[in-house]
Amino acid sequence: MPSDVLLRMEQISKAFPGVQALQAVDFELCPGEVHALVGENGAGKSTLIKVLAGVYRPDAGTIWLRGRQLRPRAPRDMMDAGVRVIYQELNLVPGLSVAENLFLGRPPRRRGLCGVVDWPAMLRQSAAILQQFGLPLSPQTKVGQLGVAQQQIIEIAKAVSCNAKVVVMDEPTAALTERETEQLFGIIRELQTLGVSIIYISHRLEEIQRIADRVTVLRDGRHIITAPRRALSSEQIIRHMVGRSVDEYYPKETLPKGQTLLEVAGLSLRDVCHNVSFQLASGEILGVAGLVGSGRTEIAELLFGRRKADSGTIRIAGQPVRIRSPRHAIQYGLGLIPEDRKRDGLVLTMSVWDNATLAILGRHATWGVVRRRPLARLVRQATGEVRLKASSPAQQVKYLSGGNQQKVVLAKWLLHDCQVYIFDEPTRGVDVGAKSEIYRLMEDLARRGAGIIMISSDLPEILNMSDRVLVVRAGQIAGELQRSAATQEAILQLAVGSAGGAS
Amino acid sequence: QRAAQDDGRIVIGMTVPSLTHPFFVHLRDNVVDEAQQLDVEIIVVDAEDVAAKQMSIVEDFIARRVDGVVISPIGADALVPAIEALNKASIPVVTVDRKVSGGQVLVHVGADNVEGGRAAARFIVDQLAGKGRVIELEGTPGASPAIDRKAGFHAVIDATDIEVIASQTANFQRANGQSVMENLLQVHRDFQAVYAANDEMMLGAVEAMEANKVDAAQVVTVGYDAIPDALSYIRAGRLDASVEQYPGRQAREALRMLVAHLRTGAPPETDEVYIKPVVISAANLDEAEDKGVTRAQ
Amino acid sequence: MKHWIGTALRQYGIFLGLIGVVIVLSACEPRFLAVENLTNILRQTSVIGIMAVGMTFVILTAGIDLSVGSILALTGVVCASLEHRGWPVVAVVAATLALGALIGTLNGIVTTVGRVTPFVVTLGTMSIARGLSHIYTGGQPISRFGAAFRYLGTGEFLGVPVPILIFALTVLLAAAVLRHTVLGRYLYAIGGNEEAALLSGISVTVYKTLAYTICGLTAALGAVVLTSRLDAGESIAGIGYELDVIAAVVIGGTSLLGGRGGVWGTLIGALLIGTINNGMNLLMISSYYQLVVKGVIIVVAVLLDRLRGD
Amino acid sequence: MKHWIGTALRQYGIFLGLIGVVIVLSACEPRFLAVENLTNILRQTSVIGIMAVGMTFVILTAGIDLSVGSILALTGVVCASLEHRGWPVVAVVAATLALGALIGTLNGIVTTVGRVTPFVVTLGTMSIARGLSHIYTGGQPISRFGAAFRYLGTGEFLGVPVPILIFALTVLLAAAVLRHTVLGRYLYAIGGNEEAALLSGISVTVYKTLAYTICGLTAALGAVVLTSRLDAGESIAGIGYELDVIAAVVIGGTSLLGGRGGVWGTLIGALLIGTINNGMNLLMISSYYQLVVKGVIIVVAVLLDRLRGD
Ligand SMILES: Nc1ncnc2c1ncn2[C@@H]1O[C@H](COP(=O)(O)OP(=O)(O)OP(=O)(O)O)[C@@H](O)[C@H]1O
Ligand SMILES: Nc1ncnc2c1ncn2[C@@H]1O[C@H](COP(=O)(O)OP(=O)(O)OP(=O)(O)O)[C@@H](O)[C@H]1O
Ligand SMILES: [Mg+2]
Ligand SMILES: [Mg+2]
Repeated sequence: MPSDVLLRMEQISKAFPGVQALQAVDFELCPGEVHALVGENGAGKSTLIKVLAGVYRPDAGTIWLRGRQLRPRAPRDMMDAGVRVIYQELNLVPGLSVAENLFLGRPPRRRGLCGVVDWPAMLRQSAAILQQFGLPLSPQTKVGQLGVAQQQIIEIAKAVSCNAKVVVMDEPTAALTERETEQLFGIIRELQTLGVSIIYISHRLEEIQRIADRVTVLRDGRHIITAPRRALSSEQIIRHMVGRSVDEYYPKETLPKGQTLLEVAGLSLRDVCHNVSFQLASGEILGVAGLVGSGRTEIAELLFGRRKADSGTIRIAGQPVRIRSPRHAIQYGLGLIPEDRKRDGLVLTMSVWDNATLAILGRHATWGVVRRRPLARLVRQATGEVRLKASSPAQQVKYLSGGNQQKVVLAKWLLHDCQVYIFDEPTRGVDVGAKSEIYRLMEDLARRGAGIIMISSDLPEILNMSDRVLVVRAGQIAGELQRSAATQEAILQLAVGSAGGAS
Repeated sequence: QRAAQDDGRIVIGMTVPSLTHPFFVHLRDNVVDEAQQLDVEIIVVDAEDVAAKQMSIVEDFIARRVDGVVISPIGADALVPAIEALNKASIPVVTVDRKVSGGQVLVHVGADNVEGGRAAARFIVDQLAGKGRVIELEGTPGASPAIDRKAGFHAVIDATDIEVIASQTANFQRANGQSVMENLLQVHRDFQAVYAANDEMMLGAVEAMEANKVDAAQVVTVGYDAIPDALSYIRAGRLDASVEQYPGRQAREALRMLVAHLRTGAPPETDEVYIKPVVISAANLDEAEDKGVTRAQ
Repeated sequence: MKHWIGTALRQYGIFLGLIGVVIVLSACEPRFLAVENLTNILRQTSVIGIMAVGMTFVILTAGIDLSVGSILALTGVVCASLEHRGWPVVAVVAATLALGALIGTLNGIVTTVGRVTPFVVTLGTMSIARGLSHIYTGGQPISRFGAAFRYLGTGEFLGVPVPILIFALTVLLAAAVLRHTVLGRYLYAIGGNEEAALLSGISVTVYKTLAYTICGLTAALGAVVLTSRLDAGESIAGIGYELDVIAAVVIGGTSLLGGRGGVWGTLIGALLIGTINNGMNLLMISSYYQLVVKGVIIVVAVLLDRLRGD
Repeated sequence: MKHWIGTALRQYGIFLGLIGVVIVLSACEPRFLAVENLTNILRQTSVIGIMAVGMTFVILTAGIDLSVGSILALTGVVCASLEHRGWPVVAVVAATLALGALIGTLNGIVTTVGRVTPFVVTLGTMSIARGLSHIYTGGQPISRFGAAFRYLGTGEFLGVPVPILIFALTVLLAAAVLRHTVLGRYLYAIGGNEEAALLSGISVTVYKTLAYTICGLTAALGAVVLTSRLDAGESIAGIGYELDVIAAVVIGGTSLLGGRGGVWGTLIGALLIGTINNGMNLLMISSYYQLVVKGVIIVVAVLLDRLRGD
């Protein structure tokens, strides 16, 4: 173990009403090190870094940076000390431009005129940063118009572009595809050479294997082990995380194809997608792959009536339909698990129970009065199936860990008996144990005769779970691959458009 | 000669403090009726109890080039600039009910709120033979009629053996009059008179007393403004008296003098017409202006 | 049930604040705690309280309704004139409530379908409804009603004044609706995250509109009680009530940003305001100082509530 | 610069609504478009407009300030009495502005540090400041000022009335602050996503408080102009202004939920209200109908704005 420690957190404890999120956790970070922090959903990872960032004040424990004890009272204090955090939940201001978000809290100022923003400099520097991160955006774009992945990249750029000593990344890749992930790793390596230390949280263990120097595992708010990455295999890490071994990652079996549930032909919307056509059969899982910003989410939103297409037809069970609103879509048996849980999926101020039942309340009511008892049983079942970790169904969703919030969104739609499920990044931020559980649930749905459209940026997930893969590029279907033909290379080629694929 | 301008019809602008007080509603109704008889056009604009708004209204009148202005100013001081602006535009102005403390006014027709307060107090002193306990309901804090009526009332009552046991505001509103009285009744049962700075509050207070089994016949009750509702309470024996300031007569008189001036160009004989406030009780009910009749459509 | 109310009170309301005010007042003035006085406070609070219940629905959706005072006036004068025409009390009340609900619905439709911010829509309605009630009455009150109608504002049922009963029923019904019906849950969802509600298939337009309907309805119910209680329907009734009503809701812990709060808090908020007004009368604080004292108490009561936790 | 203002106007304001109202009015009444009348409207709008500029800062942070009317009264009477004591005009103005800023800062501190919702805090201040101004003056206006002081409300500079000039400068300065300074940008960030602003190291407490400081400051500036214009400082000045001021901001397109809008919209909102009031007086619409017409115009003007896009 290196002797020169940059950051040391000692015996950190933090309790929230009803949960001991952290219990006497020790953590340390050396200069230039990538230190991975892993654990199940709700293990306390985000809480630990929020303590470090000065968002939460710990109940007990001390933080030392370069041998000096710190008592951060606000995020500003730790920023001044050189610690930058990319939080798990996106923290951008939707109404402001990309440039302003990149420089949020530290805009360049006019020399001599303190307090006056230097707009030209800000736009110039932003353009440079965007270029460096390969984002083809104008710095003046409003962040609210961007997809989750692009927002995530902006979050990363925001934290990385300001000469921090320590960068904390809480699941930075959950919404990213291979290409952006590679880019991020490149940046991490660059930072390392500059002596910047990185705390890296992820549920994708292959990433940990690739970039981490050391790994710390948390379970139920306790420190389990810290070891050099080479000393731990993925299986060992999982065992430390869950306390048992997790079997059968991808339970995919090929089911006989049923009748066609959904037929989309020539769907177009100006600047968003062109001539999108595909079919979905009962019992089928249709993977949708593509680069960030390729328009996959927009296609889902068109199907679900959140946006209106300029042209094109949608048939459900052979009947042409016009979907005018999400409500309408739901009546036709569609369900959408949106990619941005905080913006589109959850009512943060409401309880787990309320969120999970939101889409089916109407069906479980007599004269408008909710029949609680049968619903309660359903909720218990669904939250059990996704392995939700919450103190009670009455707990406010706001206080759940990121992965558990995702599970609530999943539970909501599992409760709703749909013909067609559109999953947009279903396992974003979900831990390995629960992931395989979710795959099993998708299998079950397919077996029951539902059709599933699974939009995902996680290639292994696409490869292992799909019967067929659609690859989207710049709002068009770049190609369709059968399960047997779907390989990482084939998908990537179609996605970036370097070689002509099947179409 | 002014009237000869444009289409030849005389146009009068009038602004009153607030058409949410029945007093001014009555005043408005009368002035509208009188304008019809005089064959002049009139617009009455509510200043919503805001001096600045009243000033803006006057400025709009000037921009509209009305021939004359009737104003019942919200504040004696704050409307002086408005009067001065009218003077500058050579538009004759008369004041009704309340005065201004500067500028050139053609004539003031009014009754004195301080004097009205005194009259109410004298009525109580008479009825109680100079001894007893009285509850006072005040108007909206800071409003000039609230201050004047209170001042007049206390000027008389404080010189006697009558004790004002409670003075609370009910904001000139009936619902407030009712709840404030209900509250006061929780701690005060021994009182012989109630004075309210307007009828709205008084009627609310009467409702409160009746609901709380206070024998209204044993209590001298005096309101202010003599609105029709109050007169009917007096007729029914549920209210003893109310101070009448003859807003209808004031307004008609003011308008007549203004129009006469506009038609003849001659200045009025006097620059102040003073109408004495009268306490209306069951004994002199017919001295009240019959306020139901002239209601405008 | 009892436990549930208790929890709700503690959760939303500025319960401590109210308790604090009550303690101080009863120390200063022993008669404050007399049953008649407490009844008094409840009776006086009933009109604002009933209206605040409806306002809670609107504010929960992150909306606002400035027109309640004017709706009270318009429905009040219509109510009074219907009574004068000799309609049976039930019909008078039904027609009044229907009118209130109608105006509320219009507010809701312009807000949702016309996508105009509710502040502006209801500001417009506030002005229009006030103008209409003045025009309808010519500015003169309509007064003197029959005993049957007056029972609603002044009568007693099993020893409890009828306005208090109506207020209590409104609160209980609203609490049940908010907690146990689809409508209630949807309103919280819409206020908490309208986008998520929409994507869950909730017809945001319909349910938001319903919130304004309910708010108009309770304003009309307040009008019935007030008109009967005062024995007069006036076009000047309810001026400035919007602020009192919204204050009751917000002091009671319902967030103007929507999604959080409830009707129990509103009950406490309304009672707090009523208690302060009553207490200052009992203590005979003079009118200028009343304003200062009232302001200080409101802020301190809410600050006191902060001590409680978080 | 010119282009930029134009864009801003079209973006935020209900520009079309204002244009529509102006066209209708000038068709009905030729005198409406006379220079004196337009000057008139601007002059009348200046006090509410100046206050609305400060309110824009607060509403951008998703806050609200109900106390502006009372701050106007309190600072107005203090201003008047300082003038009477013979202080030089500059000192009178400086002291008045400082008092307004102080009260605003107190609002801000209780809101941010005390974590009490701004609606309640400023409701309290509204009552307290009103009471204090009554107590300070005993309810009597303080009037008759020297020529130097009266210049601020009634004078002209290069042919432009001074209140209009002050209003214009306030708008320009505020627009520059909101767009070009750290303060302005942080306020948008806080209103758009307070959590994100906090996590980005912005001192939310300080900047939010500053918004209230500015709002108090502009209320005091409004008081200076009003007091000078009316030649009197009154403790009842500005009653009900909070609604007019907030209405100007919201009609101008600034969202009560924070983060969106700006001071150009507020300018148009204030002008729209001023124009409607003026127009109805010119057209000799009688008082009760004015209320109806005003309400209809406000809603229609904002609806008209919807036609424009989205
Ligand atoms: N503000 C809060 N209030 C109450 N409980 C909280 C709060 N924040 C977190 N918790 C709880 O603390 C525990 C740890 O949460 P944390 O967010 O640290 O988990 P995590 O390891 O980051 O999980 P994930 O992988 O899902 O992001 C969870 O049980 C969570 O519900
Ligand atoms: N409201 C909008 N206005 C303008 N452009 C938009 C808007 N929403 C999305 N876009 C653009 O549409 C494209 C596709 O968006 P998006 O990033 O959501 O696609 P995606 O394939 O789902 O990718 P991911 O989900 O990985 O981000 C992007 O270029 C994005 O900038
Ligand atoms: Mg986490
Ligand atoms: Mg997407």
